[in-house]
Amino acid sequence: MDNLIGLWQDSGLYLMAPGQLVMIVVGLLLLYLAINKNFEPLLLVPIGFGGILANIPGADLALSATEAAISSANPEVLSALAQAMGLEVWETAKDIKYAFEHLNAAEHGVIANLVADMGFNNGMLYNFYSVAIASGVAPLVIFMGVGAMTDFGPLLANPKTLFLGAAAQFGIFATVLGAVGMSYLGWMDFSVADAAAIGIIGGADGPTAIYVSSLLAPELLGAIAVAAYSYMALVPLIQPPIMRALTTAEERKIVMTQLRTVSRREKITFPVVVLILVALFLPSAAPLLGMFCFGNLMKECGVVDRLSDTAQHALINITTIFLGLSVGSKLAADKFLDPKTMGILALGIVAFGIGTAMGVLMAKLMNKFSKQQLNPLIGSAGVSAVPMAARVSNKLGLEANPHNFLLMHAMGPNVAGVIGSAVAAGVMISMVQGMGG
Amino acid sequence: MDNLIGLWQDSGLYLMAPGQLVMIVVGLLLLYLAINKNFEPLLLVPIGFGGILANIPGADLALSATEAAISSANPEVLSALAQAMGLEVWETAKDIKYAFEHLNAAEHGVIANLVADMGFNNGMLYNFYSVAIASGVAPLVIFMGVGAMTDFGPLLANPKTLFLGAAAQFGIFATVLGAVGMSYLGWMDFSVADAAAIGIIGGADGPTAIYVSSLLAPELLGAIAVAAYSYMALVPLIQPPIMRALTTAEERKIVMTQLRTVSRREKITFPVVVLILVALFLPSAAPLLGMFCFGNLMKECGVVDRLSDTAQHALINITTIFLGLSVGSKLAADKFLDPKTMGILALGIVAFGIGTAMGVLMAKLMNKFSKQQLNPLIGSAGVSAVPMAARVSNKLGLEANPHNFLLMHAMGPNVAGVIGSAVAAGVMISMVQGMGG
Amino acid sequence: MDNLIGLWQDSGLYLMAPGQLVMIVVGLLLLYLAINKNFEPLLLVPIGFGGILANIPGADLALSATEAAISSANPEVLSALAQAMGLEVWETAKDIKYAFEHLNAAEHGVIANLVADMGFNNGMLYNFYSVAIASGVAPLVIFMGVGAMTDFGPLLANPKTLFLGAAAQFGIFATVLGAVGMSYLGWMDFSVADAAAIGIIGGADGPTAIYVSSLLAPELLGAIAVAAYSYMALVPLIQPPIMRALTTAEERKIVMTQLRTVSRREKITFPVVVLILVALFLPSAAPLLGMFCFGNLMKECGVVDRLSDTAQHALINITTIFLGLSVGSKLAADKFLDPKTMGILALGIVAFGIGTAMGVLMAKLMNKFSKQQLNPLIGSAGVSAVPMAARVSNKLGLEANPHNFLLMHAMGPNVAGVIGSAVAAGVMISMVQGMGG
Amino acid sequence: MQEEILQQGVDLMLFGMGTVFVFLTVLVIATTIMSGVVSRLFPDAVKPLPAAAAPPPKAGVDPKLQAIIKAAIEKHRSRHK
Amino acid sequence: MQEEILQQGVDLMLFGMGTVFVFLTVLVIATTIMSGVVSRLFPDAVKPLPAAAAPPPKAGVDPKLQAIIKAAIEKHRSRHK
Amino acid sequence: MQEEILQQGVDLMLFGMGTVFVFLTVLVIATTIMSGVVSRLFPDAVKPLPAAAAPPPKAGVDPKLQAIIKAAIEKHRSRHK
Ligand code: NA
Ligand code: NA
Ligand code: NA
Repeated sequence: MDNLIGLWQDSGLYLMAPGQLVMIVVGLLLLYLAINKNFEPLLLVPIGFGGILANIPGADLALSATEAAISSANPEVLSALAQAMGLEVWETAKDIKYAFEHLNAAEHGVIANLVADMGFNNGMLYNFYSVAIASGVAPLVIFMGVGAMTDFGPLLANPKTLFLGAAAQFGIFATVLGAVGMSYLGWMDFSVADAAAIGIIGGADGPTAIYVSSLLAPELLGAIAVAAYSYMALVPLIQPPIMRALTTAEERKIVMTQLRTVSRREKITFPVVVLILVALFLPSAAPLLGMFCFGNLMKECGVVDRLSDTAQHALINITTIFLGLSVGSKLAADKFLDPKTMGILALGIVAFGIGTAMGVLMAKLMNKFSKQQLNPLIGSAGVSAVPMAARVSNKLGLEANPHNFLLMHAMGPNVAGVIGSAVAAGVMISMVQGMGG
Repeated sequence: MDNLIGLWQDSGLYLMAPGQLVMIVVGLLLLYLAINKNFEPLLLVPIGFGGILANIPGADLALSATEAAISSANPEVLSALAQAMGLEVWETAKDIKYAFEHLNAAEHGVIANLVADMGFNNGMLYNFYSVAIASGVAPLVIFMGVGAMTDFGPLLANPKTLFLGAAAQFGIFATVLGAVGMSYLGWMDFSVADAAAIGIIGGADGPTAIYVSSLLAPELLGAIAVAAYSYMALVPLIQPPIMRALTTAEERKIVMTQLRTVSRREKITFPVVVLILVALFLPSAAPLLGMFCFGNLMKECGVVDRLSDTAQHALINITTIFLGLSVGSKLAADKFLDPKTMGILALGIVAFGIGTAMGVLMAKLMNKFSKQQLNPLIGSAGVSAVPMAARVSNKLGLEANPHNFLLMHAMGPNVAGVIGSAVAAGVMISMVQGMGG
Repeated sequence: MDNLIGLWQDSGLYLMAPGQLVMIVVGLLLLYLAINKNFEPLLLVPIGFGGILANIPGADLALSATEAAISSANPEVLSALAQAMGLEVWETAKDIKYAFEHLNAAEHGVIANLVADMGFNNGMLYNFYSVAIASGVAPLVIFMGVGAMTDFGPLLANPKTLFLGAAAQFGIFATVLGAVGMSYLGWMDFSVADAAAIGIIGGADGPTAIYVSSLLAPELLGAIAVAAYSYMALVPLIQPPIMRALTTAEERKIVMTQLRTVSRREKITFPVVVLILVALFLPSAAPLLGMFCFGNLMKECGVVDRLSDTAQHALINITTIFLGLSVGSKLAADKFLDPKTMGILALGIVAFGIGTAMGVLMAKLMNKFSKQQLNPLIGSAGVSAVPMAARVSNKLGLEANPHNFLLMHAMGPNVAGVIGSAVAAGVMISMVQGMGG
Repeated sequence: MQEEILQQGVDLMLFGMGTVFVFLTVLVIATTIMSGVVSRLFPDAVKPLPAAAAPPPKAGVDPKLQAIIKAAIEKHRSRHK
Repeated sequence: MQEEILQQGVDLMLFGMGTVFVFLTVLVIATTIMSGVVSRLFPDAVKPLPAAAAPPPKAGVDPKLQAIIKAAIEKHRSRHK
Repeated sequence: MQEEILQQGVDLMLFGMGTVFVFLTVLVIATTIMSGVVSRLFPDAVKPLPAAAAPPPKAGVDPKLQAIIKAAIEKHRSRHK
């Protein structure tokens, strides 16, 4: 009988907190959007599934051994922990958790040994997160794979489109300002590190967003990643109205001259040039842009095709699976069901909007100073969201003029946006760490 | 001259213990069975090879740095260890090993630092085991890949066959009882955790068995894995006599109605349904069934084919290589050459037999209550051993009636058996850990 | 304004040390040689790129958290470190670095906790190096893959060619003697461990060289790996003059009898035989030869093709990417720009030359004692450098006699050289560790 | 002690086997409901997977040609995967 | 504190956006120079990548045959990658 | 010290080179015995690997067709591996 009661008290139905139920529904919603609406399924299927797993009550898959010990709410375990921390007065498990989070690294080690002796283990998703994201490796490896899949030909044929990619990054920084503004007004409690991590959503680049969040605001990572990938999937809905509002029908009809052929040598040299400039001017962007350029060099140099192929297939796929599940581990109810998440979702869409607008406006500005006219519709592709944003430019171009194929022209600012976001990420990480944030 | 003596004293021939020689022969036997008799070669080739490597005298490939320090039998090293452990009286390296195993995690850390300073390193296979199995990741990743290779269509067409998969799990629990019975009678010295880990052999599912053993009885893992895979390979010999004994010729001739077509939407929904039920009722099975359902969802949803493909090929293959070598590291002579191994081998085959019998009997029982008749030969497929057991059902069906194709019908209970074993594994892990085992 | 100054002081141009600039140029040179001259591109592209990344000033990608803290040159950080080490008198960061390197493992742990609390992280390449090379796993996995790509058929058809592979290893040991000689004469400051690691360049086998260096002389690893791969690429230039000088035109014209067909069973049995001999006579070579034979057995046994395929493609490619970047991390200026590197480069080419010569001479010697004549040109293939050296033998053979195809004959000593180097590596690791080196 | 382990074994068996049966029974019910709901609410909304319904080779194609292509791909597959 | 965070946000924006523009401007210049140097010094030294310049199928090949091969490979690819 | 390192180097060379020769000599003997045993006890018991003995393309197949298929697969292979 005791055993039956034990089984019931171990069951999910008995243990389920309302927040966990909500998060399981959120996970199912993400799966629905990914599978039925084709919302960035490569990431949102693992993220959604991982989010459900992270919220299975009693399974503690997303918790470290210490967190599992604290959440066990076993009075003996709690007193042992409190004693080891030198905590004389405490009431609930929450007090102990709070105290634990303020220990230094050496003390964390002591507690980790203690809970290991008591038989607690890290949860599966916690381990995935530690190895894949906390170490920084998974976003970097994905960025390498993206580099190996990127063709810089259109950008090299028309390097000026880099300015469009630069302008669109204003979405990032405007959002940073929005987030600190919310804190200033007392609406939210974002630190400047949080604000920087939220801003990067506007980069429209998944691995960059995850990399920055993991360094500056790990507890917001789940919401930031979900926002970034969801809005990327929504680019075909978010961008067109803004693009139409800021351009005249005449502008949308501008036909661009065909791109010149780019030689293989130029393509090989480009990632090396970027790398050297990073080394000279922007060391803080070295991990992201370094791996990106490495992937691209492997692709273009033509002598390591087997490595390039693996970077584009087996390696990026394996990493994506674990990255997605790991992000899902940050969808635990206590972290995601927070007013901050609403703030992040609101700021994220504003970031996309501003980035889109600035890209279009920059194209119009450049037309004032140059004879070679740009169709301003390609400016919106500067936000990245490769290749979705370029496709949106192409679609609107065809609507305005059925013979106007903008796809290749828009690929230039599109990949420029990837570089731009990585630069922005490097600057922000460096500055925020300098601010003691 | 000293050098020559040193080389001779370092050589395998000088250092070889009889147990190691026996285990090398066991490893060669496993390779022979795998290569010439096609006994589950994907696992038994790496396991057999790893077993040989683990028993190379003086190479210490399966030992941790501390175990290597102890087995070096260097008096200075041993005294330093004894002193660090506060051991005042000791005679042999064995005493020190015994004392070491009873230290807590913090003390283990101290000793690890000490032996690192003395220049000892973890052996290659020990590292593989730590990363692949002790962390739990390898069996789970393989289970994900198996999920991505499983077609639940036949099960969905005839969900009642889940009962056959349930019944066959009785093999697991009867074996648990057998193992504790052996302890009760004083024949063996199995703890209840050992008994649970041994029972899972009856699940006829490799990664599940390895996962459970790694948690409940790591020192028995080698014997349990070898038993599980060997008996799976022997299914075509073990099952037919039992199946024939428990069925009449008439029963074996029963022709089953053709399975209905299952829609894609049903196949997509099924893993999500299983996941939700796990979340509600059986959190302890969440790691195994979660990863299994995740793999299956990736396969069926149709929008992440590149991830599903990697899960079925590169990722599962890489994991299998390291899992196999890691299991081999547990074939060290001092762990495998133990009366317990004989007990495990004996109990394992009983487990397979009982599981087979219960599956068949359950099918006969269900026929008593239902108009839609089942051919009892498909009951034996409930033990899992996918797809071998289903093929055995098909073969015996054809013997009885040359027009009776049972293969697809048997795939239902076959995959049901996988779910059933994972459920059993979850329950046992949860209960045994609750018993303080 | 402060911010602008801060950005400038953070930029690469401001921080760049002359040594870093030189190393970036060296990295670019390696990329040039790899891409334009086809110098072992699979390794030298990642190594060259990693070398550039490692020398980006201020990015600290190749430094551990502690090294990053020390190189930050922040006075507060330095005093905290000095205090934690109990260092009462110190002047520069260099003193602290020196003191740190002489701490024991437990003290390293204390310092690691301290710098973690101060917010320092390990660099990306440092992490890659720790996981891939310091653990030993990457060279071993590559060796497994090489095993899975090796055909021992030609060797089995003519086992005597193993002697050629043995003789060519004299290049290794002559170089060891050269290196200790340099130390004896006071030209260089190589320890005996350094000498052994340098000698292994003469093995002409990349993963073996990296494996030995990582164990015996990690700080020389960068130079040793670069020398090994560069000279392997230069085999078509280094070997022919030596081969011509040591052979007469008549000898070069010797036509060898066609190789017999080797049965599948022999090919399956061979790696097992090697494994058993290693177990009996040479445990110290067990990791390298064990993994090599495991790869070869997977290839030949025919029942685990999916594992063999993964070992030859996805797994070896993934490992190569990280191995290359990790080796690059050892091209940091302070380690590479050292007179020792010149010594290593000089000794390395001597090693190749002596190995080549000894292989050729051994073939001539064997011809004196045997009726079955060997073309001495195949002796040079004994240095390994698979399959380049065998192709060189073939080319010179065709020059001497247009109907003399030596390629398959030279593959025997070529793969024998791989085994020979692995044996030499095992002996040296074991002996040097015994010397307390 | 000896008695206890026996008791624990019996407990494991009873509760373990019970859980397996209860869970799989619930799964039978849930699956049946799910299949009913799906086939009523979304009948043929989604076509079967392309892979599952690969179109049969067009009639009229030279069978020898087909055999060659198949063999070539088989060979390719056996080498590359 | 409240003021400080606002100030920090403004700083981030100004220096961040500035760095992005400066860096990408430098990149435009460097790329333009690089393209000029490469096309002047090494004109067509290296042929375009084989993959990029896959020879068009020889004329005269039966189009039906081509279609079949393409379909076979498509199918193969969809299964194996 | 200086003397010692020279001595150690000589030791490494002598014992190292010796071990390499002894081990490879043992391997020559063992391999020869193994080949003898295998070819006497199990002559042709196992056929050569299918991959090694891939059947030559059937005679009578249009060579142009073969070339096309080969090219298609080459191209496929170069992209996918
Ligand atoms: Na972007
Ligand atoms: Na089962
Ligand atoms: Na060699």
